[in-house]
Amino acid sequence: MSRPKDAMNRLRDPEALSFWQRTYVPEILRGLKLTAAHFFRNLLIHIFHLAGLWKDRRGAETVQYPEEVRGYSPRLRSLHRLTKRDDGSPRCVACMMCETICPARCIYIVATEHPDPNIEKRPASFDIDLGKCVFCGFCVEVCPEDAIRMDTHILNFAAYSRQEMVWDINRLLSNEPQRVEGIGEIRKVK
Amino acid sequence: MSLQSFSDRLLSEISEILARYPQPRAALLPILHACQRESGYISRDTETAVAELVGIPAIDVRETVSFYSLLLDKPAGKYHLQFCTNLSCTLLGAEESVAAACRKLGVHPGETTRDNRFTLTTVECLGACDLSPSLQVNDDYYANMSAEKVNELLDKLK
Amino acid sequence: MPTLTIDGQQVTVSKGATIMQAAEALGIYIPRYCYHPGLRVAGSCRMCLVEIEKAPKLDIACYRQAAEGMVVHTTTEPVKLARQSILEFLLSNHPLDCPVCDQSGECDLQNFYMEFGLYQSRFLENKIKRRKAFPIGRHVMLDNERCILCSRCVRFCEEVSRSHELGIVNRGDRSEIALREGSQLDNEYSGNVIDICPVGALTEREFRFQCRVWYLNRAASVCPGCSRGCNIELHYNVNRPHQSGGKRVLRLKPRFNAEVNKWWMCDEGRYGFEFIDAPSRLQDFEIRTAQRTVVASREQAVQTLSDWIGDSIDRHGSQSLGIFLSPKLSNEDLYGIGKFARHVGIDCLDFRNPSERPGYQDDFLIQADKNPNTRGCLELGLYRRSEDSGGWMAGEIQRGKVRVLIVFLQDLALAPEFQQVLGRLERLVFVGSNRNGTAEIASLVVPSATYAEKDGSFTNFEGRAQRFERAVVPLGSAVAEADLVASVAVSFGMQREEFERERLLSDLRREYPFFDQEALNPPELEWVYQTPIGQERL
Amino acid sequence: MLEWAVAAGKVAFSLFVLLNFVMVLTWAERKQSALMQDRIGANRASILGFTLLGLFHPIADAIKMVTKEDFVPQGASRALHTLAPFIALFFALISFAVIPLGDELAVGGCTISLQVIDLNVGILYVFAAMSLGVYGFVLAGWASGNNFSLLGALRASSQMISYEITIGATVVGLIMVFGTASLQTLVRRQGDLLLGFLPGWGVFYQPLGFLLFTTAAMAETKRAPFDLPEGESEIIGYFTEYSGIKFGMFLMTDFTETVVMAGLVVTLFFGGWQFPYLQPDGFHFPGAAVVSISPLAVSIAQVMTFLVKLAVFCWLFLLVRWTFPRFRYDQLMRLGWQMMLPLSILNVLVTGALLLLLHR
Repeated sequence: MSRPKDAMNRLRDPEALSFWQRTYVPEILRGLKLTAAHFFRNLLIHIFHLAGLWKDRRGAETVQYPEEVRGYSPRLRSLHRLTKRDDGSPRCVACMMCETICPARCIYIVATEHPDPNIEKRPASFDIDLGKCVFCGFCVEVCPEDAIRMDTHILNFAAYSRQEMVWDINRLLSNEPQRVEGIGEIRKVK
Repeated sequence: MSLQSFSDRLLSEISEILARYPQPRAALLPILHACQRESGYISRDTETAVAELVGIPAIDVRETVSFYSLLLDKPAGKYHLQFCTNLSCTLLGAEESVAAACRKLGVHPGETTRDNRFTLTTVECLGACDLSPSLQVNDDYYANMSAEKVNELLDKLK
Repeated sequence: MPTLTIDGQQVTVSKGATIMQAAEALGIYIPRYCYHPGLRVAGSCRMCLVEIEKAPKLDIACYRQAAEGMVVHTTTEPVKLARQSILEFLLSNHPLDCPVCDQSGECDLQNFYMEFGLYQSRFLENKIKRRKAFPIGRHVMLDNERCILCSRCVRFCEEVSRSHELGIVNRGDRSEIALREGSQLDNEYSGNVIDICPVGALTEREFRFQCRVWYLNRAASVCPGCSRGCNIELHYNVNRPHQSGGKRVLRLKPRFNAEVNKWWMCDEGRYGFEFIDAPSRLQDFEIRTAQRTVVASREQAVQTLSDWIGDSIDRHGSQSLGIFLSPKLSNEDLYGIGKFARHVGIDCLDFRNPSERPGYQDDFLIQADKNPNTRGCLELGLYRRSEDSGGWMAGEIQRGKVRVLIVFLQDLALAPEFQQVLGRLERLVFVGSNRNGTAEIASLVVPSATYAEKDGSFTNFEGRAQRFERAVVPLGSAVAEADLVASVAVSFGMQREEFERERLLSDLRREYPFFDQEALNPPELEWVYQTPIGQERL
Repeated sequence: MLEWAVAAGKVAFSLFVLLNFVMVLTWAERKQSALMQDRIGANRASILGFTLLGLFHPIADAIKMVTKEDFVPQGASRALHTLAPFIALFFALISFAVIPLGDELAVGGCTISLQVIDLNVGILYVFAAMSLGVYGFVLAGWASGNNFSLLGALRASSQMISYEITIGATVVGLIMVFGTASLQTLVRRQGDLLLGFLPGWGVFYQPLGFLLFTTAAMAETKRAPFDLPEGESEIIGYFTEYSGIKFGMFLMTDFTETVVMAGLVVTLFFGGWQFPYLQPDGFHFPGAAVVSISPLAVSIAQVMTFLVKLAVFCWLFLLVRWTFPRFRYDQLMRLGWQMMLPLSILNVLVTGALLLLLHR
């Protein structure tokens, strides 16, 4: 507990710096030593990798997306999907809760009559403009019917036009949930 | 049974009843009883005709008829079994008696047997909690009903 | 005149007043379902139970009369517990389909439950299923599962519309709202049962799924459907246009006015707003020649109109101009037009369309005169007193005296007198909100704003001037009539300021006593049926 | 005629070396920073599926920059806005002309100096070119029509002028030691041994001068930790309003200056093309061991030596750039004026005193 406090005091009080620290030179050399050590270590590992050796040591900590992906957490908020009833129709009853809560105003629902008076209401159209979505997940939390979820783990839905970024009800219904396995594990993708 | 088809006897009885009350509306229940005595139940047409005679909206007569279980809005069999399913009776097992009667007669509550002998209904309180579980068959009360007693009773009535 | 204390505040009320009325006088709101100030007291919902000192148990505020020295508490623990229990009871068979219910957002069951409810439900039994969502009339949809049997609608049909369509049949938990045998709820005032229904049992067929109520904005207005001038609220949706297919004004609700319409309005007026967003709305200035029709800018159109008026005055004098007004115009518009007419010397003015026939009327609200401002036109004197109807102007055109005619809103092409002679005019100018036969043949068409798109006032048949406020912006290039006249009048040496709203109002007040200050105070919105909905914050 | 051809060849060779260094440096910067930060770095650009460790990225960058929109902001001076990057890049490029890549090369009876031009005031030429380069940056900031860019340009000019003084003062000590301002002569004189075994490189005569010069040289290149003039996203620099290839030219200027500065450090303090103990006729190790080598091989070895030294210093500059955070402006000025300038003057005085003592 005491060390960070000392460090803070040293930073605040220039008197606490020693002469060599004040010249900066040894400190600069120490900094260079640290980065240079990383440089040479990683260089060496990469060279070994090229030769097919030391494959279990990583020369770079970064995940090489999209060749490598990490197992996503179940809490991850990814592309939306609309859940279905047993007969395949959307569970959504067009109550507009998600549209109301949405801080980005990216959900557009038009309601219409459902033939079954016990369901009564269904969405005639349900559009999410992913170009506006901020992935806050409020729509999922607010849904009284569990009709919308963000568990597809689909993250690459970029498109070449704004219109293509708008996902309509059919596209949203066609999304499937992703099984969660190996959270944080790095996997090679073929 | 519309107004035209009311018998003269019924009409005269109705006018007699109407004369008894300063407020015509007050005559509604006696008149409905008279109509039910005449034909065994009160049809929708009768309701409309009575409303006309008493001078009140037809929906008021409908409300009245549907409210009282003593007033029937469709024909009943020879024996009208009315099981009380209100609190005291249910606590003492009225539901088993109803189930037994349904099994024996092969009907659901609210239905009439095919031979038109029995009509089975469940009703709210019969005002006979001291006799619960209670059963009313036409104008007679039967006390402390159980599945066996219902079976016995039904055998007797057959 | 008993004096009583409610929640520590003293109030004196007239004899016979109930605790509910006394509390309302103090601004204390007591929750209620069956009580409605416009209907007989039923006392059936028990929601308004209050604690009265020295009384053995809680009593209902809507029925218990105020007495001298009474001490009433509306927020004590027993009262809260009672409300909680009543709500629990009412919800025992109420379906939790708020997500699909059109009432949610303005539902008293929701609102009071949020305030007083028992949040941990103890109800384990199966709810009773009933018939859901079926039409019981031209405008009304019934959902028996949602009904809490407050009987407001039944009493409305008994006491206000006196049509007796509705009743409560059966007993106990089997009770439900039913229609009279072989009838439909289709009286002239059926829409009011939707307003007074505290829950979502009675909903509007026209409004069904058009928009969630929390997206609606409200504006105080006056119904233009007849000369009664019922006070109304315009409910419009501009925040989520996609939900209602681009329609902006979605429903009208009556606004309480003790002297005009109380809490009610007729169906004819309630559903008479379609023209505001109808496809027939005029949105562009059009200049039509024999060959073709061109869309013009506002400046071009105003210039053209000014040129035509100036030209006609130069060549034939101001007698060659005629103006056919409409009793659907507001007082301010009429006055502005009149001011301009006086300035340039036009006296060929009238507003009485000879083809118009009196419509249906009854002894409650509906008036035979289907124009909101006939009385205003009369008071302002914008007609020829020596004639019985506006038909005289056809004669003037026939004789070649009137060469340029400016028609506001009216469809003169429907009147046989005019049909023959409109072709003789040099110029026919039509100013109106919706396309009609006259607009089809006019050489200049000016789109004008409807009552929902401008501020103004109508004078009802009793001579009561009532103000309405703007809800939405004019569609397309539409302009208020007074603005149009102001733009034209500038070319004739008048000041634009003379047509500004405040100036028109003060002039009207000075010149016409009927236009009194009191009635024209800014109208206030008051939610008389339900507890107030949250204002749109999004 | 032949002279002209030789001169053109020398210019071409020199530019070839310089520009290739610049290009590879853009790649090296990414790869080196990646390795230092446990990343992989540029590795996407591919030709026919070959990525070649990301070596195609400079080409991809060039294509991208050339094809991007060349935007001139409203209110900017269009002509000067276009001229500025050319001035900056031009002066950065020409300062390389006096840096010797090797000693003389004798081919077919003809002696060719492996240097574009051997000026007897070579070092001053470099300073002159660099000082003129400042105009490019100031013009860029001013012509952008953006006040923030102008402020960036002012920061750039004051920083560069401040540190040029240190550079100049440091080099004075070196000139005193070697007695020449010609860079080729300077390098030749560094071929003498010090104390009989140590290569006579400037760094051994002027260790403090080396430290000061390197630091100031880094400041001259305007790269981290001295990148205050640029700092595009945070403090807004002089080329904020530039895009496309004109922006690319400023980047190139930076890298060119890095190479030039690295070349200067090598030339002044690390013996330039001198390989330890390598004389024009072969190796002369201490203790009189001699290994003869053909003159052509010696020339090639000299050029390679210079290039390797140059690469090492470029690497060092990148290492520094990716290790230290940026100075605050007051720190920068204090460092320049209150620490480095006095130290460099002290260096001159001490050098002068020592020389006086030794020569007496």
